[in-house]
Amino acid sequence: MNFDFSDDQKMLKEQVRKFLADKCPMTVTRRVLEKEEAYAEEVWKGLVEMGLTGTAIPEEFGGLGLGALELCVIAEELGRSAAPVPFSSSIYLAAEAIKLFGTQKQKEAWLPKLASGEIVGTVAVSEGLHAAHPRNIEAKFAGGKVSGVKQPVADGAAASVAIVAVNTGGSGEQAISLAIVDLKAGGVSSEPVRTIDPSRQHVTLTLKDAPAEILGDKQGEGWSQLSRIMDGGAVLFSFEQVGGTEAALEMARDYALERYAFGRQIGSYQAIKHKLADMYVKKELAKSNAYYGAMMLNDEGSELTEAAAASRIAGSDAYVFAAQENIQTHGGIGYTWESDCQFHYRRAKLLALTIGAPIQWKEKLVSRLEAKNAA
Amino acid sequence: MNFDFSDDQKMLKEQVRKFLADKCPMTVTRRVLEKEEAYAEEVWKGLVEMGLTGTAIPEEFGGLGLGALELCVIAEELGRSAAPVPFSSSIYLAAEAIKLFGTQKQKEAWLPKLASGEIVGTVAVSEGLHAAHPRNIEAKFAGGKVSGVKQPVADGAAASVAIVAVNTGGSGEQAISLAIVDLKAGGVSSEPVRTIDPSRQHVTLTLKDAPAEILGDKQGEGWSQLSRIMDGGAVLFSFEQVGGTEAALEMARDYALERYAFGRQIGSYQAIKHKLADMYVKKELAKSNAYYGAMMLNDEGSELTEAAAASRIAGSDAYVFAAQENIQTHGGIGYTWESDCQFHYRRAKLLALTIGAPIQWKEKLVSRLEAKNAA
Amino acid sequence: MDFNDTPEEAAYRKQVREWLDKNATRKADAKGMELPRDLNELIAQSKAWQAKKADAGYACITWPKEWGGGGGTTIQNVIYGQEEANYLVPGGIFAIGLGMCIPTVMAWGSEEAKKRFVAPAVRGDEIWCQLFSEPAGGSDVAGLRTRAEKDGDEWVINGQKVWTSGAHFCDYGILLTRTDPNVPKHKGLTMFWIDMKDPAVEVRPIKQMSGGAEFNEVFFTNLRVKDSQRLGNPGDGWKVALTTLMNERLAVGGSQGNADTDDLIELARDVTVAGEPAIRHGGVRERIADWYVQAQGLKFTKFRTLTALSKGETPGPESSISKIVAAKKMQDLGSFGMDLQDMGGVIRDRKLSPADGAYTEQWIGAAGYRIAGGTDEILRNIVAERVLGLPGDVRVDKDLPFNQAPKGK
Amino acid sequence: MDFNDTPEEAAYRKQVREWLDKNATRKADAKGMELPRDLNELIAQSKAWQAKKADAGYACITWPKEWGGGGGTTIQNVIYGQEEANYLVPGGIFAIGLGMCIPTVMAWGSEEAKKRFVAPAVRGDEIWCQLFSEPAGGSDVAGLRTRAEKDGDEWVINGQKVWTSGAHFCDYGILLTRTDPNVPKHKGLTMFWIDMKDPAVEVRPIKQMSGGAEFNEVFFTNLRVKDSQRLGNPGDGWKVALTTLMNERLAVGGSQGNADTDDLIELARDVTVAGEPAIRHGGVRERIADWYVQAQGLKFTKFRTLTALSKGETPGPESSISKIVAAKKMQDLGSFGMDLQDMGGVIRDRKLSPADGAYTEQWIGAAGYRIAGGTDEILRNIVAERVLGLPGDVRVDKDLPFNQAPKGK
Repeated sequence: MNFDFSDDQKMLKEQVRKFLADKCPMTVTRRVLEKEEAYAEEVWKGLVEMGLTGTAIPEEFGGLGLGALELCVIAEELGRSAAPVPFSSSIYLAAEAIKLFGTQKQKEAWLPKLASGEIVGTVAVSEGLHAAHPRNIEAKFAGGKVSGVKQPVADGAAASVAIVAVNTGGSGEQAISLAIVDLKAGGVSSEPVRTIDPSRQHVTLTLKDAPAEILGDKQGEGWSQLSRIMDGGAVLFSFEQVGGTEAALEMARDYALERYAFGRQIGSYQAIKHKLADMYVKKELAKSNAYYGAMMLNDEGSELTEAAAASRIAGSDAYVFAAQENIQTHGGIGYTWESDCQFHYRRAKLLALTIGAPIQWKEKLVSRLEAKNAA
Repeated sequence: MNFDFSDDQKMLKEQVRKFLADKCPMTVTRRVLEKEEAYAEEVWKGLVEMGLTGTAIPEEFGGLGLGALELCVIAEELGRSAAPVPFSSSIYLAAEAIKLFGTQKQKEAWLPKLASGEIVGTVAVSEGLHAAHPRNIEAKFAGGKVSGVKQPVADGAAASVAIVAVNTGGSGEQAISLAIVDLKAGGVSSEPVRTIDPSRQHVTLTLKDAPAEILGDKQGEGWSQLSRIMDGGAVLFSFEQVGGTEAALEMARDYALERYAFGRQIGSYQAIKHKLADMYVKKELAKSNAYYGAMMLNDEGSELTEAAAASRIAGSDAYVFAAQENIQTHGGIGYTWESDCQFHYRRAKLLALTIGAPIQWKEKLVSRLEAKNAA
Repeated sequence: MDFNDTPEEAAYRKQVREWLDKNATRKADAKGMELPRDLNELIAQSKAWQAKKADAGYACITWPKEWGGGGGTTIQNVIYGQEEANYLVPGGIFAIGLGMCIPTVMAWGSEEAKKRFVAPAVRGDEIWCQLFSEPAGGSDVAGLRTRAEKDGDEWVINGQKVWTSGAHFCDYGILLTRTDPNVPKHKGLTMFWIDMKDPAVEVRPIKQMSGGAEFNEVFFTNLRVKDSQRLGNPGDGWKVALTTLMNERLAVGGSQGNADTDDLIELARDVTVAGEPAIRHGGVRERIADWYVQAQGLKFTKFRTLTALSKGETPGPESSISKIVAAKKMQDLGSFGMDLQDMGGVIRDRKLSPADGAYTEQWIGAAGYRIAGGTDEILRNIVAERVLGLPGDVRVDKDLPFNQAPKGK
Repeated sequence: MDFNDTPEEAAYRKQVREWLDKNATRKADAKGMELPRDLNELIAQSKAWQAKKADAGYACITWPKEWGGGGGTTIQNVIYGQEEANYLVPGGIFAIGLGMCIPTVMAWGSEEAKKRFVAPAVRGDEIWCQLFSEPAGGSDVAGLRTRAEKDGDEWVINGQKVWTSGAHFCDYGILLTRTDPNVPKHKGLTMFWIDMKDPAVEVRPIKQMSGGAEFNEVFFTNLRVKDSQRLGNPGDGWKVALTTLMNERLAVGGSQGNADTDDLIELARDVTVAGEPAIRHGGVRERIADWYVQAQGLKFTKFRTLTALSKGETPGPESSISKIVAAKKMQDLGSFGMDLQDMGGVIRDRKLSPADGAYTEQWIGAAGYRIAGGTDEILRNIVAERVLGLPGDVRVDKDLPFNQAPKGK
């Protein structure tokens, strides 16, 4: 039994943690949010200099050739500091998509630049308020060009390349393909869209005959590709959620120890104690599920989809709850603009929605469980 | 605004309460449960002598000709004492069914005997573990005879007459009719079935060519009749649930005041205080919904179905929660056979299931809300 | 059981409705009209409307006529409120003054003070705020630290209040101070009325997480008040404050956010779960049912309270449950409405989001609503103690002098 | 990351499996076989099996060989447990004795006592029970009232214990008593070992709500024990008891009831909601997902603990969450399984109900499981205090002599 990260992975985690504690305190998140910056450039640069963007990209494409486990420990720390950087869009999603499904030529074209942090990538699926589903994707690809409107797209303004879900004709899942769109090549306009968490910039991406090519060789495989990309994303985001949960729980605990009411620490009241115990319980369940997700992702295991869904469900539940009850623990002060509580409240909900809401993932999970149960 | 019971109704409630406090303490419920009596005969006799069985039955059929509101206040008190009597089967369901849908002749035949308490009636719908639905009713009626197995049937051994849901051919809801079966007329056998609450006897009713007639004039109306009967039942049972919730909450509160741990009353710990506050909140929501249900039932109002469903959902939630957390408040002693906590735990779940589980009623409610919303 | 008025109530309602029809515009007929967004304009309109109400006997309906009130009953007050809610009229800025401050002045002020302040407040000429909460206080209101020190016939006040609603436009306020730190905390407090326009009073708005700023911090730097501005005896401030807090109207708890189950049904028809209409998803339907049942429960609990009022009875403690249920429902329903929009749920833009952005706004707002005017936890304590008779929390500071009680930072 | 054994672990597992194959029947091959229902037969079988294990070094694997143990590691103990779970063997009746009582004797008993008791207990020749809980105690174990009074070289014991598991078949027990009521409660306790067959000890079974009776009340009427039966000094009983309680193995929390999400999927395929297969109902599916995620979370939390053990580390406090989650899940899942059967859900008959009646039984059993060995509330306190470092509850009885502390009836 070795259900833990290796010493090397833990050391990497510690490095990232130190860097972020130093360079990315909540004042940075606040600055990005208040000034509506695209992202914290100096933090991004630091992460790039540490080589983190290349972590899981093969050496032949300029990366470090490490695996998913290394990405997981980085994700946990990015989550802990609610870092305002395009790491998830560019690395968990875009780079992974090209690595998994791109042709050799596509990999050569994009992975080195993503690995080096020279450019940022993203994935564009959603078209408004309808959940991702073959039926809900109207962006069209034909004759090497994409037209359609994607909204919201995380880091869409910063990105130079996007993996875009498109309809290439046909029925059901077979209608969907993924296209690589060079966002600097014309036919692309982007307009910022206001979200609940302005520390992570989102845009509406309008594509009008934007030059594009299909990811990989064949059309019609986009839906299953997307599903696999999202499974990986779910695991990685769940580590961000675990990190965020820990940070919110720590804030709540520190405040509960320091704040007095009626002559004693508010942390001595059972209403607060049990609230924080519940946060802890949810956090541990999320962490354990995330670990299994990490193992399945790293091994490309047969239970990846179930493990990813479980990670996402538990992670979303833990972080949303912890962020919410952290404000409640703080009382009035926690609801002010001055308080850092808001950053977790915003980020927790953003993470819970950004690659699909838990209710959708529960459907995905139970469909798998049904199939196994029938077998 | 007069959203309350009248003084007369409150006086009736007080009388019933006094009688039950005196004649039907928990020792009686315990006796019936432990000795597996069909019901507490002396309590039933007392209720009959007070004329309560005839409350809502018209005077021309030997009743008092009062309305649903009077039944509601009686129900609340029966619920408070977890009374082991067949009142609900006989009066809320069987008598109401005949009163609402029976022919003049059927009313004359059965209502006076039900009003006088000379006989007990019941309703038999369920056929095992499948929820009531036209598709799930296989008992057949043809040529004046019914065959089929109904399970579980509350008070089936004590009853002399049953309203039985049967299939009379045709499709969908039109296939269902309600039959009046004289349980003493042959073709009927009943075998006790063990339930979670042996203080309310249930049986498996096996009908083999049992003589029967259709309730009312016409076949094929059973499903809508049953729906109306269950709406009324839902409101009346919700008053039992409110009464039961109050009793469980009182037990928990008394114990929390009397029991000490670590030198102080356990009721001074927030974990207990907030638990009891939650019981109270659920109880008040249930009570307010039940009041509206009572008004709609009494006035045969256009929102009866919504109000009945809301009463049932809130009542089930309140009583199941209060009964469960009453045990938790008592700790180990609450889980012993000697403790009276068990009677509420059993009864709460029984009431929540007996005319259909909340999940089914939520479907009924939302279907109505959808229709209104579309209108 | 019915929802009908008694004949007297019906007559009063008719009279109210006629007066309102003459003097205001029904919301149903007010298409496109709205109340001014500019604060000064809003205050001006509010004052004009309040004066009109006072002239007609509809301001402070339950107060005696000699104080400028309507000399009416509680149920008449409720009826007026129900009817007025159908009209586009400004309201709210006088609620704290007339609901809490002036009753305190009436109970504890000198005759001069009453004569000076009550009538102008009823007419809306002067607006009042309540200055109790402090940064260190929170749920523990009596733990306040703002000092008032006697200096001849005056008191010198230094300290800070927080969460003062409307402080930036109020004329007067009632201020709770600590005048003796050497006795247990509830015993060393004294109440004053103060002039909010005094230069020694500085008001700074508090920006909330939502972006709004309805509340303020208020700083006192050597504010001098006369001893005649005292309300009640020195050291009796907590007793005086209880008068104020008792008058804190049960009205709170109304807000359940803007989106409710009807909106949710509409949204669920439009969006999908696993590719199928969300309205067909059993989990969505269960939530709609549960929240509908909660909303109905709150509505009919209010009707039970109104019935008691209508009969001249004092309502029971039922209404204390309202905010416990409503605030959490507001947060959860908002959050779930966002979930149904999936990735699109992160958008915060009234023009792009369903129900005019209501889900998102109430998800954000509820995080504050669950705290304001009594946290979920304090309200449960209140239900447990006042309704169920359970013991209070252990109070370690009960008998300690205030300056020796543990306070943290 | 992997679930594989280290080479050493794999070798040990192989050896264990071979031994078990030789000496017991795999559950998979045990169709129709079951353990005896008769208590005496079960005890006889249990003793025989325990002796066999002891001979092979598989009883008390982590204890030194000189005490009859296996001289092995914690992870070997875990591996043995994992493997044994696949075989139809009796277990459980020695758990409290070997898990809690004998470790206490080993830590605090005299050399004679250790020599006399440890080896026979390891071999299963003698069975032990733990006598701490009292009717007045509950979560407040140290609030016990059973008195022991010194009389020459003996102590005379009077009082009552409750919830004593296995008292009706045990040979010996460790008994916590109050020897000084004039000092604060934790300071006046003393521990003894006692002979359960003494006529001054009366055992009465407690019938539970479920109908079962695994626990007992135990009454002491002038039970005389020698001073040499004392474990630890007079007044040190609480310190001694902590040794026992620390040994209360994290093993608890395993039971989540018999029915789990796989059963629920099967049931949901069979029954209907609103006439459609329940498995198509989104709310049913969400519950399946949530409970699956909880079960996985608990399983992998255990794996994290095992990994720490495997590396020779002391596991962190993760495992404390197990029972908090498992007990409530057991109750809710049971209850919901009953709901899915609709009216038929009231039936309590293994022959008629799905999953062999498991939903109903676990709904009933969980009401006790949420209390036994630490209520939900106490466990949350433990997490808050020991894991998160929050302050303990205010202890009003901390410094009071026991006989002056408030106790109620």
